[in-house]
Amino acid sequence: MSIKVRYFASLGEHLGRSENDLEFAQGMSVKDIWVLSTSGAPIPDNVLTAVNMEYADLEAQVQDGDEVAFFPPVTGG
Amino acid sequence: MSIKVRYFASLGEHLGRSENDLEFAQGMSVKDIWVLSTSGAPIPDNVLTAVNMEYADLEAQVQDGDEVAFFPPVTGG
Amino acid sequence: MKVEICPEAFNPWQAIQDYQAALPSAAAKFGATSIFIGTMRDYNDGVGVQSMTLDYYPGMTEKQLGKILGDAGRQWEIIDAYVVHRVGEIRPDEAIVLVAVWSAHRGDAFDACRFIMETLKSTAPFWKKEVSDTGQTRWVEKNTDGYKNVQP
Amino acid sequence: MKVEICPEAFNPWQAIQDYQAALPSAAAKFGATSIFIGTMRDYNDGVGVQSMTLDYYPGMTEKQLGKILGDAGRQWEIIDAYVVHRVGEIRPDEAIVLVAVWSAHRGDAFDACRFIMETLKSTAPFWKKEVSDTGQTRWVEKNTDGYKNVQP
Repeated sequence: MSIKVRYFASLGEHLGRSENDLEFAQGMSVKDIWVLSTSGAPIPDNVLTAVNMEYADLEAQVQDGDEVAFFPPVTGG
Repeated sequence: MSIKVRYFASLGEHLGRSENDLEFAQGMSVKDIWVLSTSGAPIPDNVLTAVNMEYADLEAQVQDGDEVAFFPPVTGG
Repeated sequence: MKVEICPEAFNPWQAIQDYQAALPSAAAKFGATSIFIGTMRDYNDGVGVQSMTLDYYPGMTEKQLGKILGDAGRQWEIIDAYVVHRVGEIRPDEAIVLVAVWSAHRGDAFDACRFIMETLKSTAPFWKKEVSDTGQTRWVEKNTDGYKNVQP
Repeated sequence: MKVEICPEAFNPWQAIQDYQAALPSAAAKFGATSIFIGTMRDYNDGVGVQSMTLDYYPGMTEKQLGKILGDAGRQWEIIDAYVVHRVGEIRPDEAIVLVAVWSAHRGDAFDACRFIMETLKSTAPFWKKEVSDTGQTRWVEKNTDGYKNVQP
Protein backbone atom coordinates (compact mmCIF):
# COMPACT_ATOMS: atom_id res chain seq x y z
CA MET A 1 0.00 0.00 0.00
CA SER A 2 1.00 3.60 -0.27
CA ILE A 3 0.00 7.21 0.28
CA LYS A 4 -1.41 9.24 -2.60
CA VAL A 5 -0.21 12.84 -2.58
CA ARG A 6 -2.05 15.55 -4.53
CA TYR A 7 -1.20 19.17 -5.34
CA PHE A 8 -3.64 21.76 -6.61
CA ALA A 9 -3.68 25.04 -8.51
CA SER A 10 -0.54 27.23 -8.38
CA LEU A 11 1.15 24.78 -6.04
CA GLY A 12 0.79 21.93 -8.51
CA GLU A 13 1.99 24.15 -11.34
CA HIS A 14 4.98 25.22 -9.30
CA LEU A 15 5.95 21.62 -8.52
CA GLY A 16 5.25 20.57 -12.10
CA ARG A 17 2.88 17.76 -11.12
CA SER A 18 -0.59 17.24 -9.70
CA GLU A 19 0.09 14.02 -7.78
CA ASN A 20 2.54 11.30 -6.83
CA ASP A 21 2.52 8.15 -4.74
CA LEU A 22 4.69 7.55 -1.70
CA GLU A 23 5.56 4.35 0.19
CA PHE A 24 3.77 4.24 3.50
CA ALA A 25 5.87 4.12 6.66
CA GLN A 26 4.57 4.07 10.26
CA GLY A 27 4.52 7.39 12.09
CA MET A 28 4.54 9.81 9.16
CA SER A 29 2.90 13.21 9.55
CA VAL A 30 1.47 15.41 6.79
CA LYS A 31 4.61 17.48 7.07
CA ASP A 32 6.79 14.39 6.55
CA ILE A 33 4.82 13.59 3.42
CA TRP A 34 5.59 17.05 2.04
CA VAL A 35 9.29 16.75 2.82
CA LEU A 36 9.59 13.29 1.29
CA SER A 37 7.54 14.13 -1.81
CA THR A 38 9.35 17.36 -2.61
CA SER A 39 12.85 16.27 -1.59
CA GLY A 40 12.90 18.80 1.20
CA ALA A 41 11.44 21.86 -0.53
CA PRO A 42 10.35 24.54 1.99
CA ILE A 43 6.66 24.38 2.85
CA PRO A 44 4.86 27.51 1.58
CA ASP A 45 3.71 29.67 4.51
CA ASN A 46 0.07 29.70 3.55
CA VAL A 47 -0.28 26.10 2.34
CA LEU A 48 -3.52 24.29 3.18
CA THR A 49 -3.47 20.56 3.85
CA ALA A 50 -6.08 17.82 3.79
CA VAL A 51 -6.12 14.13 4.60
CA ASN A 52 -8.81 12.05 2.90
CA MET A 53 -10.56 15.21 1.70
CA GLU A 54 -10.81 16.82 5.13
CA TYR A 55 -8.68 19.65 6.41
CA ALA A 56 -5.84 18.43 8.63
CA ASP A 57 -2.83 20.20 10.09
CA LEU A 58 0.81 19.53 9.30
CA GLU A 59 1.30 17.44 12.42
CA ALA A 60 -1.59 15.06 11.66
CA GLN A 61 -0.51 11.40 11.35
CA VAL A 62 -1.28 9.62 8.09
CA GLN A 63 -2.33 6.01 7.61
CA ASP A 64 -1.68 3.48 4.90
CA GLY A 65 -3.92 4.23 1.90
CA ASP A 66 -4.57 7.85 2.85
CA GLU A 67 -4.87 10.62 0.28
CA VAL A 68 -2.92 13.70 1.35
CA ALA A 69 -3.44 17.02 -0.43
CA PHE A 70 -1.56 20.32 -0.48
CA PHE A 71 -3.01 23.48 -1.95
CA PRO A 72 -2.81 27.28 -1.86
CA PRO A 73 -5.40 29.56 -0.22
CA VAL A 74 -8.79 28.96 -1.77
CA THR A 75 -10.36 31.59 -4.02
CA GLY A 76 -13.85 30.36 -4.87
CA GLY A 77 -17.18 32.13 -4.61
CA MET B 1 -56.51 76.82 4.98
CA SER B 2 -56.37 73.98 7.39
CA ILE B 3 -54.47 70.95 8.58
CA LYS B 4 -55.36 67.52 7.26
CA VAL B 5 -55.09 64.81 9.91
CA ARG B 6 -54.84 61.12 8.96
CA TYR B 7 -55.02 57.92 11.02
CA PHE B 8 -53.92 54.51 9.82
CA ALA B 9 -54.52 50.84 10.55
CA SER B 10 -55.68 49.88 14.07
CA LEU B 11 -55.47 53.49 15.21
CA GLY B 12 -57.91 54.61 12.51
CA GLU B 13 -60.23 51.71 13.32
CA HIS B 14 -60.09 52.55 16.99
CA LEU B 15 -60.97 56.20 16.36
CA GLY B 16 -63.62 55.21 13.82
CA ARG B 17 -62.22 57.42 11.06
CA SER B 18 -59.25 57.63 8.73
CA GLU B 19 -58.99 61.42 8.53
CA ASN B 20 -60.36 64.79 9.52
CA ASP B 21 -59.55 68.43 8.88
CA LEU B 22 -58.62 70.93 11.54
CA GLU B 23 -58.48 74.72 11.47
CA PHE B 24 -54.90 75.92 11.42
CA ALA B 25 -53.70 78.07 14.31
CA GLN B 26 -50.22 79.50 14.80
CA GLY B 27 -47.90 77.56 17.12
CA MET B 28 -49.57 74.15 17.07
CA SER B 29 -47.44 71.07 17.59
CA VAL B 30 -48.17 67.55 16.38
CA LYS B 31 -49.25 66.75 19.90
CA ASP B 32 -51.70 69.68 19.90
CA ILE B 33 -53.18 68.32 16.68
CA TRP B 34 -53.81 64.97 18.34
CA VAL B 35 -55.42 66.54 21.39
CA LEU B 36 -57.69 68.81 19.34
CA SER B 37 -58.67 66.09 16.86
CA THR B 38 -59.49 63.46 19.46
CA SER B 39 -61.04 65.78 22.08
CA GLY B 40 -58.24 65.01 24.48
CA ALA B 41 -57.93 61.22 24.09
CA PRO B 42 -54.66 59.88 25.58
CA ILE B 43 -51.90 59.46 23.01
CA PRO B 44 -51.04 55.76 22.56
CA ASP B 45 -47.55 55.03 23.93
CA ASN B 46 -46.18 53.62 20.73
CA VAL B 47 -47.84 55.99 18.24
CA LEU B 48 -45.77 57.08 15.24
CA THR B 49 -46.25 60.53 13.77
CA ALA B 50 -45.49 62.13 10.43
CA VAL B 51 -45.80 65.61 8.97
CA ASN B 52 -46.08 65.85 5.19
CA MET B 53 -45.17 62.19 4.85
CA GLU B 54 -41.96 62.38 6.86
CA TYR B 55 -41.48 61.15 10.39
CA ALA B 56 -41.73 63.98 12.94
CA ASP B 57 -41.89 63.98 16.73
CA LEU B 58 -44.79 65.10 18.87
CA GLU B 59 -43.20 68.46 19.59
CA ALA B 60 -42.74 69.35 15.90
CA GLN B 61 -44.54 72.55 14.86
CA VAL B 62 -47.05 72.33 12.04
CA GLN B 63 -47.75 74.86 9.31
CA ASP B 64 -50.88 75.85 7.45
CA GLY B 65 -51.70 73.22 4.82
CA ASP B 66 -49.66 70.45 6.44
CA GLU B 67 -50.75 66.83 6.45
CA VAL B 68 -50.26 65.26 9.88
CA ALA B 69 -50.49 61.49 10.32
CA PHE B 70 -50.77 59.18 13.33
CA PHE B 71 -50.24 55.44 13.09
CA PRO B 72 -49.32 52.34 15.09
CA PRO B 73 -45.95 50.54 14.85
CA VAL B 74 -45.34 49.42 11.29
CA THR B 75 -45.51 45.73 10.37
CA GLY B 76 -44.46 45.47 6.74
CA GLY B 77 -41.89 43.22 5.11
CA MET C 1 -32.66 52.54 -7.71
CA LYS C 2 -36.35 51.84 -7.74
CA VAL C 3 -39.24 51.31 -5.36
CA GLU C 4 -42.46 49.58 -6.41
CA ILE C 5 -45.72 49.19 -4.52
CA CYS C 6 -47.51 46.22 -5.98
CA PRO C 7 -51.27 45.66 -5.52
CA GLU C 8 -51.26 42.28 -7.32
CA ALA C 9 -49.36 39.05 -6.75
CA PHE C 10 -45.90 39.25 -8.32
CA ASN C 11 -43.18 36.79 -9.23
CA PRO C 12 -40.04 37.99 -7.44
CA TRP C 13 -37.70 36.01 -9.72
CA GLN C 14 -39.17 37.59 -12.81
CA ALA C 15 -39.09 41.03 -11.20
CA ILE C 16 -35.37 40.75 -10.41
CA GLN C 17 -34.48 39.47 -13.87
CA ASP C 18 -36.50 42.20 -15.59
CA TYR C 19 -34.90 44.86 -13.44
CA GLN C 20 -31.42 43.48 -13.93
CA ALA C 21 -31.90 43.25 -17.70
CA ALA C 22 -32.63 46.98 -17.70
CA LEU C 23 -29.23 47.69 -16.10
CA PRO C 24 -27.00 47.05 -19.11
CA SER C 25 -24.25 49.34 -17.85
CA ALA C 26 -24.00 47.22 -14.73
CA ALA C 27 -23.48 43.91 -16.58
CA ALA C 28 -20.14 42.34 -15.65
CA LYS C 29 -19.54 45.22 -13.20
CA PHE C 30 -21.44 43.74 -10.28
CA GLY C 31 -19.81 40.73 -8.72
CA ALA C 32 -22.35 40.38 -5.94
CA THR C 33 -26.13 40.29 -5.76
CA SER C 34 -27.79 39.97 -2.38
CA ILE C 35 -31.49 39.26 -2.35
CA PHE C 36 -34.13 38.91 0.30
CA ILE C 37 -37.65 37.67 -0.34
CA GLY C 38 -40.32 37.75 2.34
CA THR C 39 -43.12 35.26 1.71
CA MET C 40 -46.47 34.90 3.46
CA ARG C 41 -46.58 31.93 5.78
CA ASP C 42 -49.75 30.04 6.67
CA TYR C 43 -49.09 30.47 10.39
CA ASN C 44 -47.94 33.23 12.74
CA ASP C 45 -47.40 33.17 16.49
CA GLY C 46 -48.73 29.62 16.54
CA VAL C 47 -52.01 30.47 14.77
CA GLY C 48 -53.03 29.31 11.27
CA VAL C 49 -53.49 32.24 8.87
CA GLN C 50 -55.66 32.02 5.76
CA SER C 51 -55.10 35.50 4.35
CA MET C 52 -53.71 38.90 5.17
CA THR C 53 -54.37 42.48 4.13
CA LEU C 54 -51.47 44.87 3.85
CA ASP C 55 -52.41 48.49 4.39
CA TYR C 56 -50.03 51.36 3.64
CA TYR C 57 -49.75 55.15 3.47
CA PRO C 58 -49.72 56.02 -0.24
CA GLY C 59 -47.12 58.68 -0.82
CA MET C 60 -45.28 58.35 2.48
CA THR C 61 -44.54 54.66 2.00
CA GLU C 62 -42.83 55.24 -1.36
CA LYS C 63 -41.01 58.28 0.05
CA GLN C 64 -39.74 56.36 3.06
CA LEU C 65 -38.61 53.38 0.95
CA GLY C 66 -36.76 55.74 -1.37
CA LYS C 67 -35.08 57.34 1.64
CA ILE C 68 -33.95 53.93 2.88
CA LEU C 69 -32.40 53.08 -0.50
CA GLY C 70 -30.68 56.47 -0.58
CA ASP C 71 -29.29 55.91 2.93
CA ALA C 72 -28.00 52.47 1.88
CA GLY C 73 -26.33 54.00 -1.17
CA ARG C 74 -24.51 56.51 1.03
CA GLN C 75 -23.35 53.89 3.53
CA TRP C 76 -22.17 51.17 1.16
CA GLU C 77 -20.61 50.94 -2.28
CA ILE C 78 -23.57 49.66 -4.22
CA ILE C 79 -24.33 49.74 -7.93
CA ASP C 80 -28.11 49.49 -7.68
CA ALA C 81 -30.93 48.51 -5.36
CA TYR C 82 -34.54 47.55 -5.98
CA VAL C 83 -37.48 47.05 -3.64
CA VAL C 84 -40.91 45.67 -4.46
CA HIS C 85 -43.54 45.53 -1.70
CA ARG C 86 -46.94 43.99 -1.98
CA VAL C 87 -50.10 45.65 -0.65
CA GLY C 88 -53.76 44.57 -0.50
CA GLU C 89 -55.03 41.07 0.10
CA ILE C 90 -52.32 38.39 0.21
CA ARG C 91 -52.54 34.60 0.35
CA PRO C 92 -50.06 32.15 1.88
CA ASP C 93 -47.04 31.37 -0.30
CA GLU C 94 -47.24 34.73 -2.12
CA ALA C 95 -44.30 37.12 -2.02
CA ILE C 96 -44.69 40.12 0.30
CA VAL C 97 -41.39 41.88 -0.24
CA LEU C 98 -38.35 41.70 -2.48
CA VAL C 99 -35.09 43.51 -1.77
CA ALA C 100 -32.23 43.18 -4.27
CA VAL C 101 -28.84 44.88 -4.11
CA TRP C 102 -26.10 44.79 -6.75
CA SER C 103 -22.54 45.63 -5.83
CA ALA C 104 -18.97 44.98 -6.91
CA HIS C 105 -18.22 43.20 -3.62
CA ARG C 106 -20.17 40.82 -1.42
CA GLY C 107 -19.73 42.62 1.90
CA ASP C 108 -21.38 45.77 0.60
CA ALA C 109 -24.20 43.80 -1.06
CA PHE C 110 -24.96 41.73 2.06
CA ASP C 111 -24.81 44.67 4.47
CA ALA C 112 -26.89 46.99 2.31
CA CYS C 113 -29.56 44.33 1.66
CA ARG C 114 -29.89 43.61 5.34
CA PHE C 115 -29.93 47.29 6.27
CA ILE C 116 -32.70 47.96 3.74
CA MET C 117 -34.77 45.04 4.99
CA GLU C 118 -34.37 45.85 8.70
CA THR C 119 -35.04 49.55 8.18
CA LEU C 120 -38.08 48.76 6.03
CA LYS C 121 -39.41 46.50 8.79
CA SER C 122 -39.05 49.21 11.43
CA THR C 123 -39.89 52.39 9.51
CA ALA C 124 -41.82 51.81 6.25
CA PRO C 125 -45.53 52.53 6.78
CA PHE C 126 -47.17 49.15 6.16
CA TRP C 127 -49.61 47.39 8.46
CA LYS C 128 -50.66 43.75 8.38
CA LYS C 129 -54.10 42.52 9.29
CA GLU C 130 -54.41 38.75 9.46
CA VAL C 131 -57.45 36.53 8.99
CA SER C 132 -56.93 33.33 10.98
CA ASP C 133 -58.06 29.82 10.01
CA THR C 134 -61.11 30.33 12.19
CA GLY C 135 -62.02 33.57 10.41
CA GLN C 136 -60.88 35.91 13.17
CA THR C 137 -59.24 39.17 12.18
CA ARG C 138 -56.36 40.80 14.01
CA TRP C 139 -53.84 43.54 13.38
CA VAL C 140 -50.26 42.35 13.73
CA GLU C 141 -49.03 44.49 16.60
CA LYS C 142 -45.34 44.71 15.93
CA ASN C 143 -42.53 43.29 13.88
CA THR C 144 -40.06 41.09 15.71
CA ASP C 145 -36.31 40.98 15.34
CA GLY C 146 -36.57 38.08 12.91
CA TYR C 147 -35.16 35.15 14.87
CA LYS C 148 -37.15 32.10 15.81
CA ASN C 149 -35.84 31.79 19.35
CA VAL C 150 -36.72 35.30 20.34
CA GLN C 151 -40.22 35.51 18.92
CA PRO C 152 -42.51 36.88 21.62
CA MET D 1 -30.01 20.58 1.54
CA LYS D 2 -28.08 20.20 -1.67
CA VAL D 3 -24.70 21.04 -3.15
CA GLU D 4 -24.09 21.16 -6.91
CA ILE D 5 -20.84 21.54 -8.81
CA CYS D 6 -21.70 22.88 -12.23
CA PRO D 7 -19.30 22.60 -15.20
CA GLU D 8 -21.57 24.58 -17.55
CA ALA D 9 -23.08 28.08 -17.39
CA PHE D 10 -26.24 28.03 -15.28
CA ASN D 11 -29.16 30.38 -14.72
CA PRO D 12 -29.29 31.04 -10.97
CA TRP D 13 -32.92 32.23 -11.06
CA GLN D 14 -34.05 29.04 -12.74
CA ALA D 15 -31.96 26.93 -10.37
CA ILE D 16 -33.57 28.51 -7.29
CA GLN D 17 -37.08 28.17 -8.67
CA ASP D 18 -36.54 24.53 -9.65
CA TYR D 19 -35.12 23.72 -6.25
CA GLN D 20 -37.88 25.56 -4.44
CA ALA D 21 -40.58 23.83 -6.50
CA ALA D 22 -39.20 20.50 -5.28
CA LEU D 23 -39.76 21.55 -1.65
CA PRO D 24 -43.54 21.23 -1.48
CA SER D 25 -43.59 20.62 2.26
CA ALA D 26 -41.86 23.94 2.76
CA ALA D 27 -44.43 25.99 0.82
CA ALA D 28 -46.04 28.64 3.05
CA LYS D 29 -43.76 27.52 5.90
CA PHE D 30 -40.81 29.66 4.96
CA GLY D 31 -41.29 33.37 5.44
CA ALA D 32 -37.76 34.32 4.48
CA THR D 33 -35.46 33.50 1.58
CA SER D 34 -31.97 34.94 1.57
CA ILE D 35 -29.97 34.60 -1.61
CA PHE D 36 -26.49 35.48 -2.70
CA ILE D 37 -25.26 35.31 -6.28
CA GLY D 38 -21.63 35.82 -7.19
CA THR D 39 -21.13 36.90 -10.80
CA MET D 40 -17.95 37.15 -12.81
CA ARG D 41 -16.85 40.74 -13.33
CA ASP D 42 -14.83 41.93 -16.32
CA TYR D 43 -12.22 43.52 -14.02
CA ASN D 44 -10.37 42.59 -10.83
CA ASP D 45 -7.81 44.57 -8.87
CA GLY D 46 -7.91 47.23 -11.56
CA VAL D 47 -7.15 44.83 -14.44
CA GLY D 48 -9.55 43.88 -17.25
CA VAL D 49 -10.39 40.17 -17.23
CA GLN D 50 -11.59 38.31 -20.33
CA SER D 51 -12.10 34.85 -18.84
CA MET D 52 -11.39 32.75 -15.81
CA THR D 53 -10.88 29.08 -15.05
CA LEU D 54 -12.17 27.67 -11.80
CA ASP D 55 -10.28 24.64 -10.58
CA TYR D 56 -11.49 22.48 -7.69
CA TYR D 57 -10.80 19.29 -5.75
CA PRO D 58 -13.46 16.78 -6.87
CA GLY D 59 -14.72 14.95 -3.83
CA MET D 60 -13.33 17.27 -1.18
CA THR D 61 -15.08 20.34 -2.58
CA GLU D 62 -18.52 18.70 -2.38
CA LYS D 63 -17.71 17.28 1.07
CA GLN D 64 -16.60 20.66 2.39
CA LEU D 65 -19.65 22.44 0.96
CA GLY D 66 -21.92 19.83 2.56
CA LYS D 67 -20.16 20.34 5.87
CA ILE D 68 -20.72 24.10 5.65
CA LEU D 69 -24.46 23.60 5.02
CA GLY D 70 -24.65 21.17 7.92
CA ASP D 71 -22.90 23.65 10.22
CA ALA D 72 -25.32 26.39 9.14
CA GLY D 73 -28.26 24.09 9.88
CA ARG D 74 -26.97 23.49 13.39
CA GLN D 75 -26.39 27.17 14.11
CA TRP D 76 -29.61 28.66 12.72
CA GLU D 77 -33.23 27.61 12.37
CA ILE D 78 -33.34 27.01 8.65
CA ILE D 79 -35.74 24.98 6.55
CA ASP D 80 -33.43 24.33 3.61
CA ALA D 81 -30.24 25.52 1.95
CA TYR D 82 -28.88 25.11 -1.57
CA VAL D 83 -25.49 25.89 -3.08
CA VAL D 84 -24.49 25.78 -6.76
CA HIS D 85 -20.88 26.51 -7.69
CA ARG D 86 -19.52 26.82 -11.17
CA VAL D 87 -16.23 25.22 -12.26
CA GLY D 88 -14.28 25.26 -15.54
CA GLU D 89 -13.98 28.17 -17.93
CA ILE D 90 -16.14 31.16 -17.06
CA ARG D 91 -16.91 34.36 -18.97
CA PRO D 92 -17.79 37.80 -17.56
CA ASP D 93 -21.43 38.20 -16.51
CA GLU D 94 -21.84 34.45 -15.85
CA ALA D 95 -22.85 33.25 -12.40
CA ILE D 96 -20.07 31.73 -10.30
CA VAL D 97 -21.93 30.84 -7.13
CA LEU D 98 -25.48 30.72 -5.82
CA VAL D 99 -26.36 30.36 -2.13
CA ALA D 100 -30.03 30.19 -1.13
CA VAL D 101 -31.44 29.72 2.37
CA TRP D 102 -35.08 29.24 3.31
CA SER D 103 -36.21 29.90 6.88
CA ALA D 104 -39.30 30.85 8.86
CA HIS D 105 -37.64 34.09 9.99
CA ARG D 106 -35.43 36.64 8.28
CA GLY D 107 -32.65 36.82 10.87
CA ASP D 108 -31.90 33.13 10.54
CA ALA D 109 -32.04 33.27 6.73
CA PHE D 110 -29.73 36.30 6.48
CA ASP D 111 -27.19 35.01 9.00
CA ALA D 112 -27.05 31.49 7.58
CA CYS D 113 -26.70 32.73 3.97
CA ARG D 114 -23.85 35.00 4.93
CA PHE D 115 -22.16 32.34 7.03
CA ILE D 116 -22.33 29.86 4.14
CA MET D 117 -20.91 32.37 1.69
CA GLU D 118 -18.07 33.56 3.93
CA THR D 119 -17.14 30.02 4.95
CA LEU D 120 -17.23 28.88 1.33
CA LYS D 121 -14.92 31.76 0.39
CA SER D 122 -12.38 30.82 3.06
CA THR D 123 -12.57 27.01 3.10
CA ALA D 124 -14.12 25.46 -0.02
CA PRO D 125 -11.36 24.16 -2.34
CA PHE D 126 -11.77 26.28 -5.46
CA TRP D 127 -9.03 28.22 -7.23
CA LYS D 128 -9.42 30.97 -9.79
CA LYS D 129 -7.04 31.55 -12.65
CA GLU D 130 -7.71 34.72 -14.61
CA VAL D 131 -6.89 35.59 -18.21
CA SER D 132 -6.47 39.37 -18.48
CA ASP D 133 -7.49 41.55 -21.42
CA THR D 134 -3.89 41.38 -22.63
CA GLY D 135 -3.92 37.57 -22.54
CA GLN D 136 -1.83 37.21 -19.41
CA THR D 137 -2.70 34.42 -17.01
CA ARG D 138 -2.53 34.67 -13.24
CA TRP D 139 -3.77 32.71 -10.25
CA VAL D 140 -5.89 34.80 -7.89
CA GLU D 141 -3.84 34.69 -4.72
CA LYS D 142 -6.42 35.11 -2.03
CA ASN D 143 -10.00 36.05 -1.39
CA THR D 144 -10.62 39.40 0.26
CA ASP D 145 -13.09 40.29 2.95
CA GLY D 146 -15.57 41.51 0.36
CA TYR D 147 -15.63 45.27 0.88
CA LYS D 148 -14.52 47.76 -1.72
CA ASN D 149 -12.60 50.02 0.61
CA VAL D 150 -10.43 47.29 2.00
CA GLN D 151 -9.47 45.56 -1.22
CA PRO D 152 -5.71 45.09 -1.26
